[in-house]
Amino acid sequence: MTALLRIEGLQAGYGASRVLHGIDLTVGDGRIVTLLGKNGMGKTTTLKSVMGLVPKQAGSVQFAGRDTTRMAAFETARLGLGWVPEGRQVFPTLTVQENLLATAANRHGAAQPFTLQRVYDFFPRLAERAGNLGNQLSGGEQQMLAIGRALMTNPRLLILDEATEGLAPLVRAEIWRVLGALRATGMAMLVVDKNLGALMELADQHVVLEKGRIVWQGDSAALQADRATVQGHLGI
Amino acid sequence: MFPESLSWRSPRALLACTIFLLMLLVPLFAQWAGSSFYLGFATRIVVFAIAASGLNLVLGYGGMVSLGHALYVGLGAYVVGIAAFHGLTNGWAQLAIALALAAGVAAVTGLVSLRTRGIGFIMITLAFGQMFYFLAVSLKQYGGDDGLPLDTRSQLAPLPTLDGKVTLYYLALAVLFAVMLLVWRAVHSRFGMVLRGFHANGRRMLAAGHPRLRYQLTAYVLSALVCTLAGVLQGNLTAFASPSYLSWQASGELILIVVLGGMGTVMGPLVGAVVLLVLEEALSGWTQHWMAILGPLILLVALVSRRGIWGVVTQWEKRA
Amino acid sequence: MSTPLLQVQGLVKRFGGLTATDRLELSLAAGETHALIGPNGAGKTTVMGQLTGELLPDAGRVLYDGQDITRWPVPQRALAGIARSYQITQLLHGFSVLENVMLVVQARSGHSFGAWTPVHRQRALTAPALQALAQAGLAERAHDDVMALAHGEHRQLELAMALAMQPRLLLLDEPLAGMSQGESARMVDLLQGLKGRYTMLLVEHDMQAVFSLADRVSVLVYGRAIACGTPAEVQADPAVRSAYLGDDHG
Amino acid sequence: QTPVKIGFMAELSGPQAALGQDMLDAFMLVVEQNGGKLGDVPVNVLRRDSQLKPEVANQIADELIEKEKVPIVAGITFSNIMMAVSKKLTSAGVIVVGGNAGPAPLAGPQCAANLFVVSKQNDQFAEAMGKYATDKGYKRIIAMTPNYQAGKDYVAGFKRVYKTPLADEIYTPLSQLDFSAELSRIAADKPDAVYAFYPGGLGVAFVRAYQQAGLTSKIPLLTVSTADGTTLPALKDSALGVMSASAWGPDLPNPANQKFVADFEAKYKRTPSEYAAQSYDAALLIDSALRKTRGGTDKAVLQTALKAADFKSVRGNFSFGANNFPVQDFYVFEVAKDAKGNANLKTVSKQLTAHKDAYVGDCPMK
Amino acid sequence: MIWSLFFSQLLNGVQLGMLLFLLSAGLTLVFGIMNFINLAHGSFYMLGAYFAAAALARTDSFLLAGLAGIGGAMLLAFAIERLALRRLYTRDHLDQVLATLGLIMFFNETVRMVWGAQPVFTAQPAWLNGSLQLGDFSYPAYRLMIIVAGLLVAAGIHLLIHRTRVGMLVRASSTHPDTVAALGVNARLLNTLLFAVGAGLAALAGWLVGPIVSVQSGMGDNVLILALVVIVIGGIGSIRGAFYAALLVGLVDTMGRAYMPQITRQFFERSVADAAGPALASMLIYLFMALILAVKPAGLFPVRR
Ligand SMILES: Nc1ncnc2c1ncn2[C@@H]1O[C@H](COP(=O)(O)OP(=O)(O)OP(=O)(O)O)[C@@H](O)[C@H]1O
Ligand SMILES: Nc1ncnc2c1ncn2[C@@H]1O[C@H](COP(=O)(O)OP(=O)(O)OP(=O)(O)O)[C@@H](O)[C@H]1O
Ligand SMILES: [Mg+2]
Ligand SMILES: [Mg+2]
Repeated sequence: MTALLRIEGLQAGYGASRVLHGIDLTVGDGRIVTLLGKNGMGKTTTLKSVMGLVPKQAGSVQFAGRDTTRMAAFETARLGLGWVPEGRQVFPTLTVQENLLATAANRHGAAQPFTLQRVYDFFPRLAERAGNLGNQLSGGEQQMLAIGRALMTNPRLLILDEATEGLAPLVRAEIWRVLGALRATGMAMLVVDKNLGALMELADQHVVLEKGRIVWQGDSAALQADRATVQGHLGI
Repeated sequence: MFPESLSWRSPRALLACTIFLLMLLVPLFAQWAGSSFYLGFATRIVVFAIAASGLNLVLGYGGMVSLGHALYVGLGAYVVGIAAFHGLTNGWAQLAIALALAAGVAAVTGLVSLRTRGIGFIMITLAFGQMFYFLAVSLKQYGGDDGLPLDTRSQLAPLPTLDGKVTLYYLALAVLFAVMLLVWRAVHSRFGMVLRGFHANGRRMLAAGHPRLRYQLTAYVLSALVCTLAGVLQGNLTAFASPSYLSWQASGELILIVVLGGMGTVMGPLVGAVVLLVLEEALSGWTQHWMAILGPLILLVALVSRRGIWGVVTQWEKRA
Repeated sequence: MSTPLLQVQGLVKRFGGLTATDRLELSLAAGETHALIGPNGAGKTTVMGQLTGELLPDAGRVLYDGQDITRWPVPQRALAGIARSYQITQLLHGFSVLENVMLVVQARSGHSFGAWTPVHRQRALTAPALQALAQAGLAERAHDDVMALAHGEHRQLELAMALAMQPRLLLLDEPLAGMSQGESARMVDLLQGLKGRYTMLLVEHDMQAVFSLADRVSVLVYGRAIACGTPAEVQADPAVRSAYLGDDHG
Repeated sequence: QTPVKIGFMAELSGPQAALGQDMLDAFMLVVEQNGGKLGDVPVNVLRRDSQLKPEVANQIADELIEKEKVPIVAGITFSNIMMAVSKKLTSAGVIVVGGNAGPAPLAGPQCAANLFVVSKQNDQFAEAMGKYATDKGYKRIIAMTPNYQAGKDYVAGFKRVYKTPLADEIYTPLSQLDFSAELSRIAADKPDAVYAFYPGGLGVAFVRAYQQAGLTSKIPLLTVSTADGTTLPALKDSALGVMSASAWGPDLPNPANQKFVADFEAKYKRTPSEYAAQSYDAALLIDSALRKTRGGTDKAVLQTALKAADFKSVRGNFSFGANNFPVQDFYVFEVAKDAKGNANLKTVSKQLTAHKDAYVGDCPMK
Repeated sequence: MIWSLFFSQLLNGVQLGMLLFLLSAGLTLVFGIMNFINLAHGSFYMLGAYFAAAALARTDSFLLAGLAGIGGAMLLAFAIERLALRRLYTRDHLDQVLATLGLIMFFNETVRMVWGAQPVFTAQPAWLNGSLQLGDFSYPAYRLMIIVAGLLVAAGIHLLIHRTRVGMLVRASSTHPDTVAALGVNARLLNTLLFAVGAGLAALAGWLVGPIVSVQSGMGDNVLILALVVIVIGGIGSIRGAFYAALLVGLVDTMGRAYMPQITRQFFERSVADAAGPALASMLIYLFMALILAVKPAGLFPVRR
């Protein structure tokens, strides 16, 4: 199994304040890794600096064998990272359909690429709302749209930051079902979420952050066994 | 937006004092150079510095970018001109009329303008400025586009006549120092703190229970009055009142001076006025195409420094 | 029991498509500590906004101390004793920690256009400000610039500024968000100390803190209160477990 | 011998630059032909651009008076600039030799012994055109000028001679370069003729708009200082048929003029304008005076020397009235193809002879 | 008769409106999407006019002149954005104002150095000389062409913004630039291109007015203010807003100049009216803007954020 994404000694932060103090982690091809931790521990910052949205102060990031440490966000993304940002960030002044089409691409000649139709099959609700503006959607629909938008770039690694935050249980279940289906297609994922239960079913590997450092990692079995400590870290 | 610290021994304070001293000595220099032209020029700088200090109050500290403040400069000049035209040459009376008028105009226009924020505010202040510009143009009996020559300068008994260039200069300088002192004290006072607070984070200030309009309007009127003072001096300096004093370019020049010198600093407007006008004079004396040099210089300042020239001094001092 | 200090009746707030607050009913007795929990985007902050007046509701009423304050402007409510700490910290950058608090004190001490005496020489402002800072455990940072503070300290300052208003109703929006365990532990103790002295509406994702601090808990989902009761009741409520706490929560 | 300093203030930038440039060029033509001398004394001409801004002009005046200490200031294209600086200069004892602007107040009550205007009093071209309009028997005339003092003077002057009340008076902002709205009004109004004054760049925009609106053929366009040497090169044939009143035209048959036009065209490769002619005369006047005083710049002496107006004007008969404004003849020209096939001014008729301005009476000097 | 006059005034207003739209479109795009106040926008208008004039003098081809004017301005804009201005996107608006004021000075003076102080004149193409007979009044063909051009550009921009990928991205990055980048789009390049296009539109306007007004240094300054008025009235960042606002301003200004004098004469005696009329006419659009901002501080078509 080759490493798709390799992060080594990553340090990053905002201006003077440093948030990440040396993160090492690897995502194998077709594997699913989770980032866990309380609010403000640096999960989003990790993802953002991988994307190149937050400047890296030290360390290196490789994706698909390419060194992306110094790359601009759009260059990194073009290598095949699919970005589902925290807080949805759908484009409010574009319709659902435009949201999906605006950044669509198939840069790596995926065998059966995601098309509007396929995304609508995954999220029938979006098909119904195709003509609505982004900011007219409910929170849940916005979240689906954000995922669909990322899929339309036909990524090799899907990055989901709090993809199920603030969603009604049913919608949440829907999303987990979709992610399961994607996994079956061999899509690799780096997932940030608070919903341990679902993550343990979905993911192969778990990483717990605290104040910008990795304080625990292991597979779902290990997590099951070591649950108490982890929950301590997560402040539950 | 940091106001200068109150410490006296800081390099900045010393630099400021040197500048003041030099300004006090200008008449001597003019004497020595044997040409009162430099005196008139220095007076012009001081007048601009006064107006800019007024603008700085709202722009630098209050964060309200007004592109219409030349209106008050022009208003001051025209009151002097028109009053003299009708034989009223008592400077104190002219001053009273000018300030009262300016206060009225500022109160009304401010009330409307402060409904908007950001670029909206810039443009609506511009709009009012332009309205008064065209008003001045249409004052046929007062010269219209040709402007209004002033044949007797304001008589500010017991002060000696303003026809004496030295008198006019020192009067302007006194006003400038007074204004700068006021600004310096004001920005550290309760009033100034609130004003700057709304600049920093209006949402928090409201949540803390500060009414926005009351303070911002007061600041706006205050700055208008300062600019009117400058206008009265301007009228006496050029012995002329012209619509072009109210043009938007004039307002733009004021902003240019403030930002160039360093907005939200007491010294900024003075430094800006000195640098800009001296550069203009020097370059234009050297080549007819001086603007082609001044322009890039200004662009450069904008690129390298965030707080204008005085800001650079501050940064440098912080590092030192 | 006396008339509640705060009453929210049929409050509705829409943003374009979505209903952020949906016919919300809420009531706080004087001295009560009431927690408002719910998934992100449930509308908690929006509720806060409508209580402070930063957002105007599309329908419904807000009663404070018996008066209908639904249409009051923000400053008026603040002066009436409604103080708020922000989820996304709202501090005055470019000012020192002390100045931040002093500006709050100043608002309370009546408007003044005093444009001459420097505020730093006015004990009427500095004394209460320092006191509030001490209360929030920031006394020693008083003269630093706010930018220099750590994230947790920002939150402490938020609280200090709220306290400096000497409010009757204290609205705390995720005071623990992004705090390390140590910091949040300290903050929890601090809030424990305030408990009873102020009427508090607490929004927080940290369940430990919520259940240890709150007298009563309301659960918000899609802007609607799906449950309200003692921590124990709410924790037991299956709807809440499925909607927010999650079934795996224990 | 130390050169005599002469301040030359003109509008050398912006829409009106053409006028100032012509004045400067013509003035320098004389100076250079005399090998950098006027009246056999070397002169140092300090050229200054007033940018058509009173306060800038004001500062230039200060500089010329106090820093350069010049005895003579020449040039000054526009009336509003003249009004802004004349008092300052004259009361400082500087002799002003105006090359174009001749506002009414300076011809009347505010006239000064050391203020000479070589060109004309603003109203006079207008009076000439008023006479022409009267002779033609036009009944309904619309006047149209920029909204500034000179514009108003030109209308006043026209009305002084043309007694029939004007059908309408249109004043446009000085900065306005698009006249569609006004011309539509005129097209709809269908007057017998339109009387207009739009100097320099404005003139080009105006005449061209007038022609584009298809009015030139329908409604005669009577102009002053609009279709002239500064604008015809740009207007070309679009100005054919436009009438223009002035004291000077390139085809005036006096030898001084023929030399002037030939030299000017030779040196600058363009036909001179009336501004050039007036400024050329100003230079000749100063030349004559300095020759009399042998380069002496004593105010009183120089004044009398200037007042004598002892030079061959390109405008033929020339003398100063009591108010130091010229007494001269005025003509009406039509824009027509000249020998070389270029659109140029062609004399139609002499309207006024040895004409004094209307304000000389109000001038205390006798 | 009254009506035909009114009608042609209407056309005049529309024509002025179209010019204003061409100018404001670029300004509002750059401002709304990159949050950048480009006071030098008026300079590109001026440069477009000058380049076109120069090209016309060489080639005698109106269209080639337009090509030169627009192309030249766009290239220049591209370079300047790359070299300097992009560094200012994240900065205080006043820094941007300062910088672009500097640019204005520079360009005004440079053209003065290159082409001289005298206005440069450009002729309109022969095939657009003369005027069309519309009912009982005639209207210059060239001005009709300007109106048509304006409408075409408006339609073009509308299609570009609302029908194409680029348009979607432009709108998207106006609210969420980071997200757009994180989805694999070079938002920076997008900005540079957008800036250049804005300049190109200004240059287009400059090329078209060349034959009507005289091309001269500083011709962009007053026009810039009008353009700012338009985008503020229309709602910053809204092309639609800019279009309607431009039409409104054009009509208000023209109608004011056309009828204000007569109107004032109804109320004042002739001499006063002749002074007040033109002044009021010039004041009108500013009154108009002040009114609109006082009622709708965000403009007529505020962009949803
Ligand atoms: N734009 C910013 N500027 C300064 N500090 C920031 C910024 N964004 C986040 N931080 C700080 O960086 C730290 C980590 O933030 P981050 O968003 O990575 O946390 P997180 O683990 O994603 O938390 P959450 O679960 O709430 O998303 C926090 O202390 C936060 O306050
Ligand atoms: N100004 C606004 N315009 C449009 N939608 C908004 C606005 N403010 C909030 N919303 C939406 O209203 C909903 C409620 O927002 P709110 O901030 O109250 O949620 P919350 O419960 O505070 O979430 P969190 O736990 O993350 O703080 C969210 O879906 C948010 O996107
Ligand atoms: Mg996060
Ligand atoms: Mg919230």
